[in-house]
Amino acid sequence: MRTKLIALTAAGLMAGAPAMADLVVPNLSYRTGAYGANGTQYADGFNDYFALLNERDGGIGGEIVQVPECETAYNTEKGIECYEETKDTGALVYNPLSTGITYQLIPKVSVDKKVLYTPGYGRTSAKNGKVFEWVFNAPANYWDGASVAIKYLLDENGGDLSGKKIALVFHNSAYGKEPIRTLQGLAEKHGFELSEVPVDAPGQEQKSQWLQIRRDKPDYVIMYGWGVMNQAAIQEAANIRFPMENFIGIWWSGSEVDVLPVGDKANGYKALTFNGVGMDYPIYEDIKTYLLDTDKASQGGEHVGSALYSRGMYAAVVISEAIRKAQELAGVSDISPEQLRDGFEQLEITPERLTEIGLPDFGPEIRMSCENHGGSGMARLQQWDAAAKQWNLISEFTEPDQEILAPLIEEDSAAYAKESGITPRDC
Amino acid sequence: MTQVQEQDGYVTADGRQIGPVLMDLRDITLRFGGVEAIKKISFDIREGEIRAIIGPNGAGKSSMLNVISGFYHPQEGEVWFKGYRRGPMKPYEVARLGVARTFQNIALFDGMTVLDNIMTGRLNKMSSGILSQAIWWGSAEREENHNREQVEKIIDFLEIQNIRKTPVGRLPYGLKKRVELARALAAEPQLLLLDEPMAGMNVEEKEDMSRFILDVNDEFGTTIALIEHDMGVVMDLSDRVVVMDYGRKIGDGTPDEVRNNKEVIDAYLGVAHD
Amino acid sequence: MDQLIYAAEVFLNGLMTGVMYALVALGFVLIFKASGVFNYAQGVLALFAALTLVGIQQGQVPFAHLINAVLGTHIESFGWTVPAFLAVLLTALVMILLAFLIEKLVLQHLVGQEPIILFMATIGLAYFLEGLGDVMWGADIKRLDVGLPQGISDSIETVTDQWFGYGFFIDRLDIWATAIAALLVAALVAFSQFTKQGRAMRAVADDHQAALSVGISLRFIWVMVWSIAGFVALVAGIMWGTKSGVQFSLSLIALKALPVLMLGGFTSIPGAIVGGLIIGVGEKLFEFLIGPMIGGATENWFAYVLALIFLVFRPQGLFGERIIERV
Amino acid sequence: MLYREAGDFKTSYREDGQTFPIRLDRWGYYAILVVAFGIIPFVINDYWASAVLVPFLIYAIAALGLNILTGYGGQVSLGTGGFMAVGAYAVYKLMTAFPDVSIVIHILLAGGITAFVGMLFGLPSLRIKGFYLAVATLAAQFFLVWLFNKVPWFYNYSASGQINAPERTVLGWAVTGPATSASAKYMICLCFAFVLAWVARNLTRGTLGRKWMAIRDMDIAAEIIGVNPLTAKLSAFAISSFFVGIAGALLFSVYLGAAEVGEAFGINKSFLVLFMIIIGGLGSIFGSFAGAAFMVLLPVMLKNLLVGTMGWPTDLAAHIELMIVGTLIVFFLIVEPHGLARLWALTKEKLRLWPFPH
Repeated sequence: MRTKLIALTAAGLMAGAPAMADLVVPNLSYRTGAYGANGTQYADGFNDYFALLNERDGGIGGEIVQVPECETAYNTEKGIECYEETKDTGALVYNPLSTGITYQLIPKVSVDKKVLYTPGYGRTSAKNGKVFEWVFNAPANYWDGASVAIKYLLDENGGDLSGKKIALVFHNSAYGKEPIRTLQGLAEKHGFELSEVPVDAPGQEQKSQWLQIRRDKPDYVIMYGWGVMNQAAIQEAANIRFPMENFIGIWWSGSEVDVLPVGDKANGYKALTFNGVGMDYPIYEDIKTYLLDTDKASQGGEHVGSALYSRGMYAAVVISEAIRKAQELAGVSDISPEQLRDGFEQLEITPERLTEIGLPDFGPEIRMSCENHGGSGMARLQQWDAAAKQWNLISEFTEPDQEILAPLIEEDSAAYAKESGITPRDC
Repeated sequence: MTQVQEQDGYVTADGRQIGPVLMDLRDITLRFGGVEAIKKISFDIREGEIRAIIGPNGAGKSSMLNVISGFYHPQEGEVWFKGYRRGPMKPYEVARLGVARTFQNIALFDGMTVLDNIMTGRLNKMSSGILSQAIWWGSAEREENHNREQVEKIIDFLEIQNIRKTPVGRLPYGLKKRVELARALAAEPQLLLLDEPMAGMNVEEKEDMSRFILDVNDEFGTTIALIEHDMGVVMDLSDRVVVMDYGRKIGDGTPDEVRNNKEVIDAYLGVAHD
Repeated sequence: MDQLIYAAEVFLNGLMTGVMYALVALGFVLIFKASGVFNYAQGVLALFAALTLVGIQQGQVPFAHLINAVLGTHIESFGWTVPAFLAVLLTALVMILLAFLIEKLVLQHLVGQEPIILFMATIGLAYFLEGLGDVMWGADIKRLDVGLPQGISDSIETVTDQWFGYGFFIDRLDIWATAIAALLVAALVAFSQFTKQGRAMRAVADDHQAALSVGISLRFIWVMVWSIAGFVALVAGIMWGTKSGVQFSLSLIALKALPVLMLGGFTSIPGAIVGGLIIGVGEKLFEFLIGPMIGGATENWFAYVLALIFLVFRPQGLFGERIIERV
Repeated sequence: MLYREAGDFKTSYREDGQTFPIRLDRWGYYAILVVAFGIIPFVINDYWASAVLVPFLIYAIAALGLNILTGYGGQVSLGTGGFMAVGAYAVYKLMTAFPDVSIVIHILLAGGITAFVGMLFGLPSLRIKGFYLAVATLAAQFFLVWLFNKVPWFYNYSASGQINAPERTVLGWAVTGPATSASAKYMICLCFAFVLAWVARNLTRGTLGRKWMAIRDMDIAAEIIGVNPLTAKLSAFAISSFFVGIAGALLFSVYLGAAEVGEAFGINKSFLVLFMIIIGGLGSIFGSFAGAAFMVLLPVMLKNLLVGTMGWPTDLAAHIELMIVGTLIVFFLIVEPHGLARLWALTKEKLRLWPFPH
């Protein structure tokens, strides 16, 4: 009797979410665990933009967008559970904000026919749409970031980096190791000397690494970090008086939570970004009217305008634009994942369109195609103003060095195609 | 002490034939740091006899037993077993030569049932490999059942049938002592070492235990060396007695001889606490 | 020659890092010594203490998120800030309350259980506290500032520069941490030597049964020890929180303390200190000398391997007595 | 009086030694097997496979392995995650190096390789005991993770260090790779779990199991009655690691499909499996399954309850979930420190007497 009761209760508890009729864009977020502080802000931005579309415009093309949220805690197994839980509810596209989960999902989405959109993270070579039919990573990827950072340094040094020393401080994981090959290629091309400084997760103790940097005196430090590693690194850099303006983080090392714990000494720290930051965009008037004032903002709207909030919102913008494109192409408003993929492949986001949305100059121009799933790869730099506690954009969108990147992407995607038995399609 | 080389034996008062020397300890000295627990002690144990080691607390009796079972390695002296000199062996190697023992503070495996505990006594009789054990059907199961039969004989012998499947941790003290004896017997040892087999028992339990010890000696022909405080029991049970005090041997002989030994009376019986 | 000077710098910094490890290990030792509990929750205690400290300091409303979610309100903060010193005191009170609750709700019901069961219970406690900390104070990364200085010490840099032609880097926070740790240990020793409660604590550590029989209340001792461990966790939380912000990862510093415990022994306070120093210096020097040859990032495992090798040759640990096995 | 053993007589030692001496238990066991092999494969969907059953079975294998070492052998290990990584990387290297050989053989070989590595890291157990050993096994955990992250040969020099499981089939059914059906995933894990549970049962009821338990309960006495501690401890490490390695291989190849060592096989995994065996019951085959079920199911159920049914914000739900899991762990330990297996046994004992308690 008791076991039966338990079994019944269990059955009730185990039931997945019911199928939904609207456009479903699950938000595989993480608000707990080691990276929860970062994940929270991103998820809020992602939720809020769709909420705004629903409140203001009645959804996209008349269809309400459902954003069921599922907590992954940055854990690959929970990520899979979330994916399986939501995939039969009519989900169109996934954005898990985790390179690890992305790697799990890449093979799955090609079978389940779901779109995987991984802006600025995930598998870099997914840019090659011939091999990765269902994965998109516009506007920029890890390798683009490395290249743009070097380009910026080239500009600062009058186009010549020869003889300079650049140290790469990286999260000793799949994610952190991504830029190494790119930077090695660029080092060869531009004649700078690259040193690699790994930091094991979680990375709250980095004394050895920064003592080494202090001894070696590199001219610049580039960082690929996430979570507590960012704060610890910026703190240690400040401790050894490394000039902050020569310290550049990837976009995942460039949010408020990374610099705020360090206080004033973080002033001048730079980070890449592919989206705008701050509240100086017309869209925030709408967000205030429709979400903040009516108490509909995700988690009370605590993080509106932050770097990661903006990035989450930007991901939502790109997805919603792809949905619009797909609706336009298919002629129906209730699109399928296949149609969304076509929408992504023909997606164009022009500066004019961004202005229309209320986000002028918020992101680079995106033009995707069947073979190019990664857009232009353009990114820009932002700098931290500790007194005003805000990021300021300090450069224009810059193109990465495709001469170095294109062969690397070709090579890596070919390796994946061979390993997984995929025949690259014709485009 | 040269008679240890003799291959003959003797006949006990109750008419049992005692065989040649089974274990011979020669000039054993054992130290812990600076403390000498055993000082140049020699004695022998003959096949089929019941040999007792007595002495006041701290005399070094348990240490002596630990030397015999290979748990302590004496710094000086020689241990001869079955006519061969024993090198510095590990305790489990000594066990394989046919030495089994019980412990002063019961050392049963509390997490296992009585049956399993006794079965551990037969570990050295079982030889099936990991693979055949993993598959179980066939040789491993046959071996298990064969050994189970042997163990059941011991269980019958010691009259503990009804607690077979009981976890040892739940048993009362007296039964635990009996199970420990069963485990030692399961190994079919040539030499059985009993460390205070009757400590803490009441009179009936002591009588039972004495009966079992005599029966073991009688039925299986097992040589027994035991430590015991209860002088009455020792004198009744044993054929020959070694008396120790402060790590030295102060007496060796039949119970009667020992009883009349002046040094023993002074050192031990004079301060008897039982 | 340069290598030697660098190595000296690494050595000094290793010592300082070792102090930080020892601070965490100290909490483990206190609890293990007095109650035989291997307290897995020690790291989470440090996180919880730091979260509470920041929360009190900034006048956060506890459980604001929960209240807002349930009642639909918008409370965030009381709108005041509490001076650092007072906040530390209040946090210490919270830790004492927590110790009381832990004893009352968990330990009391597990008296006499096997060590692994008690260990497991502290894991449950760790889960609970991690969730509670987040629900109470929010999961954001918070800045902890109680006025401790941070950054390179100029005087040491200047002096060493004059001596060796290379200015050493010593973090001022580390110097403070060392001083505070020394003070803490001195206070602990004084407490256990010169107060009645301290003597009772040592008696319990020596022999539970005997202590009970002379009329020492085990429950009181446990509450006291957990309170002290909570306070040590608070100090560790302040140090580590100042270093890299208060956030979930703070609880992972417990992993850095475990090799220290292996080396120094679970029951020895001097062991925790010396073990911490050895581990700190060992892992930093290894990373400096050998790390570059094998790709770096060795610190996570090297501390454990060092402790492991040490234990294989000396199973009783640094300050343990030689083990004589008996049957 | 539905559940009873009266009248259930045994006439041979063979019968007495069987796994389920009570008839009703035996029937229950067969019923579970029929459902597991005969019904579930036909009704399972992706969600149930990926969120519940496949992880449950894989963790049950890992828990069986750790239970052999910790529950039977008495050696506490926190290196499970590292040993699972050995299994995962071994199967990955084998799969990619010998694509024509059956995956089943690869998985078994991966187990064998892990057994060897486990034995190597088990050597210190001869000198170090208790919690010291537990902490020492963390050295294995951290070192192995570092090694697989650092040496590119292990991940076939891929750019990011991730490993991906290519498609492999068993009897024509894909069991790894993206095209694997839910029932194929479930079935291969079930087969491994079933066979390994049976092997674990056989090993623990025979000579080897008694040696392990003897060492666990009193190592000195065990040595004196003739157990060689070296072979007993090392065999426990080897066989435990064999199980754990297979679990790691399955976790990577069948369940995750792609893995990165630091994340998939980190220290959390070691703790998770340890929780499972303590919650389930040390030294119990059933306990390994019960503990795995508890730790896999509870979070999923709580999440579905709090987020799905009650509509709480996900972060609040996740935090409360942590608190509930923590509370339940403490609660269970207070109610029954010897785990779910003991709780189950006690329930049965009560049932046996029901409705006459005396």
